[in-house]
Amino acid sequence: MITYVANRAIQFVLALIVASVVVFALMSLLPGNAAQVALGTNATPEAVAALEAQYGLDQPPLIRYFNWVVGMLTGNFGTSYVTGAAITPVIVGSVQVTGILVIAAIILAIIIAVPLGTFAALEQRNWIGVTISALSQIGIAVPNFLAAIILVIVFSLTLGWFPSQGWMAPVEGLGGFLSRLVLPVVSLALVQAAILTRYVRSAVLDVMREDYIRTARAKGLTRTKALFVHGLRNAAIPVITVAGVQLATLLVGAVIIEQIFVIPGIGSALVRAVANRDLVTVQGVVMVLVFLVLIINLIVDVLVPVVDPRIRNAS
Amino acid sequence: SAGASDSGEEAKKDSMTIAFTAEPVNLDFTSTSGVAIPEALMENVYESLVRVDGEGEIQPGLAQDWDVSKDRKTYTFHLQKGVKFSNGADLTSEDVKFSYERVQDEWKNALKSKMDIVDSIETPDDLTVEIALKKPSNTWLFNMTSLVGAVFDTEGTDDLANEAIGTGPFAIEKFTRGQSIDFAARDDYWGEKPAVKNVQFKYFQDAVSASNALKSGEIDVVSNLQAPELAGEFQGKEYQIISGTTNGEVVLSMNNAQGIFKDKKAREAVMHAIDRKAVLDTAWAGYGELIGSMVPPTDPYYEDLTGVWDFDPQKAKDLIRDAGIEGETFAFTVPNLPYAKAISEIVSAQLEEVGLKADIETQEFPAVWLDKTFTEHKFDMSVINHAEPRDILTVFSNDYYIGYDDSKIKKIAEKADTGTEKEYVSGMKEIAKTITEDAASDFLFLFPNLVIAKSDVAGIPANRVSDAFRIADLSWN
Amino acid sequence: MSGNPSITSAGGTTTDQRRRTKLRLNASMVIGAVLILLIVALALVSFVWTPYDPSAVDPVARLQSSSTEHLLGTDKFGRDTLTWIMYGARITLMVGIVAVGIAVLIGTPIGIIAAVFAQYPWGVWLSAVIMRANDILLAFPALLLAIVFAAVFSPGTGPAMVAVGIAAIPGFARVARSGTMQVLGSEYVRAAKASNRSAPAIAIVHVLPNIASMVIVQASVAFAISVLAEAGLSFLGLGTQAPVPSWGRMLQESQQFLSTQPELALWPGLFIALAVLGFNLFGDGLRDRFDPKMEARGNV
Amino acid sequence: MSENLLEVRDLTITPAGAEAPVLHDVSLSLSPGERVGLIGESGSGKSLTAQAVMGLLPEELRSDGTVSLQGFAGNILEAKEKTLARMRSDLASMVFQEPMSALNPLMRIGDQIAEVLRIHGDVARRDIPGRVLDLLTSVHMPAPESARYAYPHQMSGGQRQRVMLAIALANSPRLLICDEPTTALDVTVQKHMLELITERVSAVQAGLLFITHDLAVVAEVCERVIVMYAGRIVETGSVKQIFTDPQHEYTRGLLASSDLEATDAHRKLFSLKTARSYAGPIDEAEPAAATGPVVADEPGDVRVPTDVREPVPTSAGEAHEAVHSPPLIDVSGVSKHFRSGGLLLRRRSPVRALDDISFSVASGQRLGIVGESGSGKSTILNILSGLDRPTSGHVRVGDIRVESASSSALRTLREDLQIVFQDPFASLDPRMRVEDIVSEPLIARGMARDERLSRVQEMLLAVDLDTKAMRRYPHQFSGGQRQRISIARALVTRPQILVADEPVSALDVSVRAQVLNLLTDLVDDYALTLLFVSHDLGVVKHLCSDVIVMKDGHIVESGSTEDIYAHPREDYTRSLIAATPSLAGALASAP
Ligand SMILES: Nc1ncnc2c1ncn2[C@@H]1O[C@H](COP(=O)(O)OP(=O)(O)OP(=O)(O)O)[C@@H](O)[C@H]1O
Ligand SMILES: Nc1ncnc2c1ncn2[C@@H]1O[C@H](COP(=O)(O)OP(=O)(O)OP(=O)(O)O)[C@@H](O)[C@H]1O
Ligand SMILES: [Mg+2]
Ligand SMILES: [Mg+2]
Repeated sequence: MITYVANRAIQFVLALIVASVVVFALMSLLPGNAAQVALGTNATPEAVAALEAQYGLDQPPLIRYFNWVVGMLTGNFGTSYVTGAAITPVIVGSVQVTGILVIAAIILAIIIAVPLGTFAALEQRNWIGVTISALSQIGIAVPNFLAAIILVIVFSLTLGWFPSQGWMAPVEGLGGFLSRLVLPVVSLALVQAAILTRYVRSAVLDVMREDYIRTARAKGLTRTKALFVHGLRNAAIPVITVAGVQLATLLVGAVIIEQIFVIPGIGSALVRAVANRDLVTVQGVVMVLVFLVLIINLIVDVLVPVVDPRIRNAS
Repeated sequence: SAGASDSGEEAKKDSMTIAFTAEPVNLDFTSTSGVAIPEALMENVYESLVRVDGEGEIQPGLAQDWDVSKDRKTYTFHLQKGVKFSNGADLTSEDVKFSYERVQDEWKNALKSKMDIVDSIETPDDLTVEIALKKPSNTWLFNMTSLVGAVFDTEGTDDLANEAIGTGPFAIEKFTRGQSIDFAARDDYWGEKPAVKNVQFKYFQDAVSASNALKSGEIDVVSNLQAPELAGEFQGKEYQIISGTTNGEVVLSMNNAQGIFKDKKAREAVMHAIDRKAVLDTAWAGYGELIGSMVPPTDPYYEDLTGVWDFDPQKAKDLIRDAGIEGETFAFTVPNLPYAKAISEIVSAQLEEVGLKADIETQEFPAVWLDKTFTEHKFDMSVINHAEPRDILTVFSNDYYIGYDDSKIKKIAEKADTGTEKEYVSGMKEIAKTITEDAASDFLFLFPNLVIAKSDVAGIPANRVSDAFRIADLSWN
Repeated sequence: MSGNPSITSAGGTTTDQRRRTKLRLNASMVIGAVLILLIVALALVSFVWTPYDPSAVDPVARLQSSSTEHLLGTDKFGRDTLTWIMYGARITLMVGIVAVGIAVLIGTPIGIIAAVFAQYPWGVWLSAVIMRANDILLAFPALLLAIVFAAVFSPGTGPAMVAVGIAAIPGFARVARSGTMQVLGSEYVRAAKASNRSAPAIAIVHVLPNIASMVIVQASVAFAISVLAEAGLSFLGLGTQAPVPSWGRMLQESQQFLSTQPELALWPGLFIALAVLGFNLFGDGLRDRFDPKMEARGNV
Repeated sequence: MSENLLEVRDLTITPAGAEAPVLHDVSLSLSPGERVGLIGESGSGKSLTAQAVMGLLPEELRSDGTVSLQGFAGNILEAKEKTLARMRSDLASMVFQEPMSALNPLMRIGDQIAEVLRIHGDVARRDIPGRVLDLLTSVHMPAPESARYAYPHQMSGGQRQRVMLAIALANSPRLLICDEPTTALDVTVQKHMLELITERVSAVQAGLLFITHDLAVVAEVCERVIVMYAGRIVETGSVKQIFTDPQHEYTRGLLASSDLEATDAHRKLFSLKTARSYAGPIDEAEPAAATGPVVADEPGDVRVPTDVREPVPTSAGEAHEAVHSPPLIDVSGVSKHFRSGGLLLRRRSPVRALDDISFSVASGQRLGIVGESGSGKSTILNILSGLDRPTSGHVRVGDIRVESASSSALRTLREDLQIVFQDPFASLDPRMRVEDIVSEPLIARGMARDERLSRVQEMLLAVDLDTKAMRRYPHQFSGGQRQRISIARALVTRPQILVADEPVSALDVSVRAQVLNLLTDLVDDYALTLLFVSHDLGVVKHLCSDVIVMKDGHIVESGSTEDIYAHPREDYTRSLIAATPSLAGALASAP
């Protein structure tokens, strides 16, 4: 188990290095540069060149890459071309925001999906199960920006329950934080919950056909109880894997929601930095995303053996 | 604060939240171009010697008054007394000299060229500044109302990107990048104290989000709504819809220097083919004004040139046949901005009617558009709102992306600038007319200043004639 | 039973029954197929006939509700919504097919190769490298890819669907890898090896058909996700551009009219939902048909 | 309610969507303390009957009829899950057919046993750990104290089966149902399990319903037998009556084909079709050992009325001649150690699957390999066919050094040597047509399509499969037919050597007879050299000229089949032979 984790950790570091090269290379593909954007329509070529020199854009790519990586290793993502400020606090701040948003969304999705999916599996032949399945299908088909806008119209504009946009850090006021969190989290979670419901349902259906459920019933548990005691943990294994991937996609999929709800998360930071060709910031943000997604994968890979003794012993 | 709607009536009286679209990436307009920074800072945090009012007239700013020498080359400004910077320093003529020389030496913003004409700056005493120009200029003083005229403290330019120290009625309390700027009124402001003490500029990428926030009462004003169709939802007692003018001419620019539109006939065909009224009605819900030239009505040399090119598809077809470009395809580069994309849809449809096919390429704005269209001139047609004040000569000069042959107007322009005010106005009128008649580009409409506000907000200027969004005049009824 | 039992046919009944169950189309597949056919029909008909010219603007007839002239109303340029829905079906199908095509054609071989390599001592690391690369790809925001592509090639349907397709690769690689591992561990692959089949032949003859059902299901889900992703990218201005009709773009542009002219959002929204639903249901049905375990299971 | 413990009336079971029921009007009864065997062809409905009694039928099956149990009010088929749950394990318990999957893989053994005690609440909470230990001890679990903390995957099949039994017996039910509890086990373990079941059942005075396809086992364990065929009960009676005087043709066929000592006019084992000419097991009174190669202490033997030849086919003699020529296969000093884990991982002590094995096989010889489960039988075959490499030692097949063979040499080897895998179900690609499966080895040789097809057709005919079968998929065949498909695949290249790994262990006796007959034919027709792995000694005895006995990766004993069966030298071999259930022996000791 320890060597397994160590092995994965080495791979993890290598992956990060590769990712940094890819990010850097990708960025050099982008047409336009920060100096040009900063100077806008009034720019003269000389002014652009001067600004490029100031940003260090005239240095050879290899040196820029090297400086950047060395900086990151010391926790310093560099200085933004555009703002002249250190990038690290910006990234830390926006990661926190998106982190809260995404984790809340995945938790909500799980809270919705696990009971619904289980119920849909248990009652698969009833109208209830069929209804849940149908609803989850429809849920998947709704683009999240549409869901967001509709939620705002209903719960903010019509009912006035929640603010229509904005963000407040929990330390500034818990009430304000929560009330602003609800709508974005719900609009993010709905689609995810719908997808997850289907996975849970199919995992539970698979598990219910397992012989050990029959054994449990032969022991004197009812079907439902057997499912809860023996089935859910087994069903959790495929669901954890899916949820891990979903978390990764959520992390980067939050950008639309952040835009609609004016949330200063990592998605909007990314979009803004790209628009300004603030490439150091883009690189930093993407590296943090890659880091997080790899971590999530790592956690999932480690979590599955924890749940499943068969894999634990095999590795 | 953001929670304006949360707090009670009393608190509301001295705070206000205003929605904007373009966010400042930093606070330093000396090195960063774009409208967002001056919009937030000019006249609120930084002030110039002079300012321009809603009718386009120049008014005193930090300069109480000024004298112009006989040869119209030397301006003597008398500064206001008792003006303090927000860092506590007093305003002296040295600051002015420092600031304006700095424009020439250190600014990165290309607008600094507006200061090129300045020959020397003298400070006979603490409250007097003498600025000598190399030659007389009608535009210089007006240019001073823009951001190049901003006066900085000699000690206050260390970290312009994050800290703005100016003489204006407000100081920046908090700048949350990408989100909001909180302004707090200064107690030690030299002029009239603003009615609203705390003002927040809040930045919305998405116009619908902004309008929703207004509906739910989280903000008080939406400045320059980027989705004009939404304005319709605010008809009624609770809100006011203000649609004034700006300096932004929405130009359907054509590449005069090369390609299909090098031929004047082709450009004329476009002028006849496009129903500007329909464009305005569909693309921008009818808000805005048809102008027919590169001059907004607030400029002294405005003239209604909407009649020069009438909508006449048949004539357009004939011209196209004459030019031998029937059925040809041209490159239409469109910045990914709401108005530009909307316009491109209807313009391409109208051009197709007369036998020209647009190959639309949407370009990321600013980065890609600046690179490909603006710098490399890889385009036949584009559409952009040229928002700077009095920019006709900049846009229609030889080396600008449109590639207009300015040989005809260059002399007139020179004479106009150095001549008397009257000569200036008539000269500029002639230039505007020449450009329009040359079909250099199609001036689709004047971009509106579409502001939606709660009905009890007062003091919102109808017209935006300068870079600044002046918040000192705002108040609650 | 009294007389002679018919000994030879003893085992036959069950297999026959199973075959009969197999042939029975299930409801989700039928509904899914009908929905997909509807979309395909819309797209095909749009090549020969639409009520109006899609680029025909009519400022007078802008923002109309459903009427006999315009069955689904008109947009802010006075263009016929039904025409746009029909044209949009093409883009939607194209986006789905191209994106899924990219993801399947790249992701599946990657996953298979990773699994095959993992069998050999020298390939374990190579396989780990492939899978970590895959993780990196998973970590790369589809959005970032879309932004970069849009910036390099100018935004449009093409870059958007390619970006979405690339972003979907990791999913397929994972599915293909785990499926391949299962197949490779199976006795029939050993049998194939004993029959002197080469590794590539085994991959094609045994692995591919046996992971096909998993890949098909994944593809149907990916189709749905791609269609939504394109709509989302359109929302951010990175998807299909003017003047090409696309449901995603229609939906994005309808936002401003959500309170005043909700039909503008309703129609593209409805059709996106129908397309996504169609492919999801169809995929579910396919899975049930491919998986003998599911045969007896209920539908939906 | 009658005095019967269990009463099943007119039980009919129909799968959803199917018109024909899979179980027709089954009626049976069991009195308290009675031990009843349920036998019958695979797929005849034995398990379904048992599940119906427990109220555990799969949902997609519709059931009619009544099932009543002493102490349970009402019809089990119609009872609610809640009431059934209370009945299960208290009144009736069941050991399921597949021990591998019947335990929750994520839960420790001890907890799974404790659960059944907790559910029924008869045992005080703090006494539960003690009871669990008692139960594990009572089923003779080795190291019961540490076994409670093991997960199912850490236990062997036999151990899991014991856990299942412990769970089933935990609450001393009135009725115990065992569904083929020993199919996966080798004979020594099987014997142990059977003893255990009998012992426990009589200890708690419970009724027993025992399902199996091994007639000898039934005869050993049960008092009464019920025979099922195609979803119906065709016959029922006391053990003696059924096995000595079967009435129904199917039962007769079953008996005939289970008898590996008897052959028909064509020197074939009896199958259902030829069962008519089977004279039945011989009279008890007749003395044993008359016909020779039978274990000495076996009290009964088979009379071979229609054939005067030895039961072991003629080629045995040829094999003895062949010994003098250089051996075709030579295995010397082969060891195989399995390392667990991946490349960078900590090594644990390796599994020594084979430890210094040497033997040789002459051309035309038929070598049987027997031994306990996990003794390395399959591993030898894998090494021989080049699918695995030995850790050390040399393997020569013909003139190819297998352990160091290049891939082209391996290709040559595989043209001469073909393998039938242990698991017939798993070794056929479920998504390939039979023609493609069988022609795979030919494709690898680059044979033209037409020629390939005719070869396949020919081969399928040889294994007695219809050519219509070519277009079908494996799942459309029965187990025996699948076995024949994989034999066809192995033989289609006309190899010199056939390596077959337990090709009949999963089959019920009638199918088993068919397959063994086929192999005998083919050995004769193609002059094959045969390596045959099995844990069924009877089968090996029937088919092979020589035998190797294995245990824990070692060869315990080897020699000619007759020799070893008649005079086992090693204890292990002796215990193996002794543990082999024999119908005749069981009948002899039956009341
Ligand atoms: N869930 C099910 N759905 C449909 N048919 C089924 C189902 N379960 C069993 N059957 C069929 O019912 C018949 C009887 O099955 P059962 O499991 O009782 O056989 P069995 O006598 O136990 O055979 P074996 O000796 O192979 O275990 C078989 O033909 C089988 O295919
Ligand atoms: N790939 C493997 N990794 C680790 N151990 C293995 C592997 N294959 C086999 N073994 C172990 O090697 C030993 C011999 O296995 P083998 O399959 O040869 O047994 P067998 O005699 O064929 O048994 P059975 O009768 O159950 O088929 C067993 O203890 C088994 O657990
Ligand atoms: Mg069974
Ligand atoms: Mg084996």
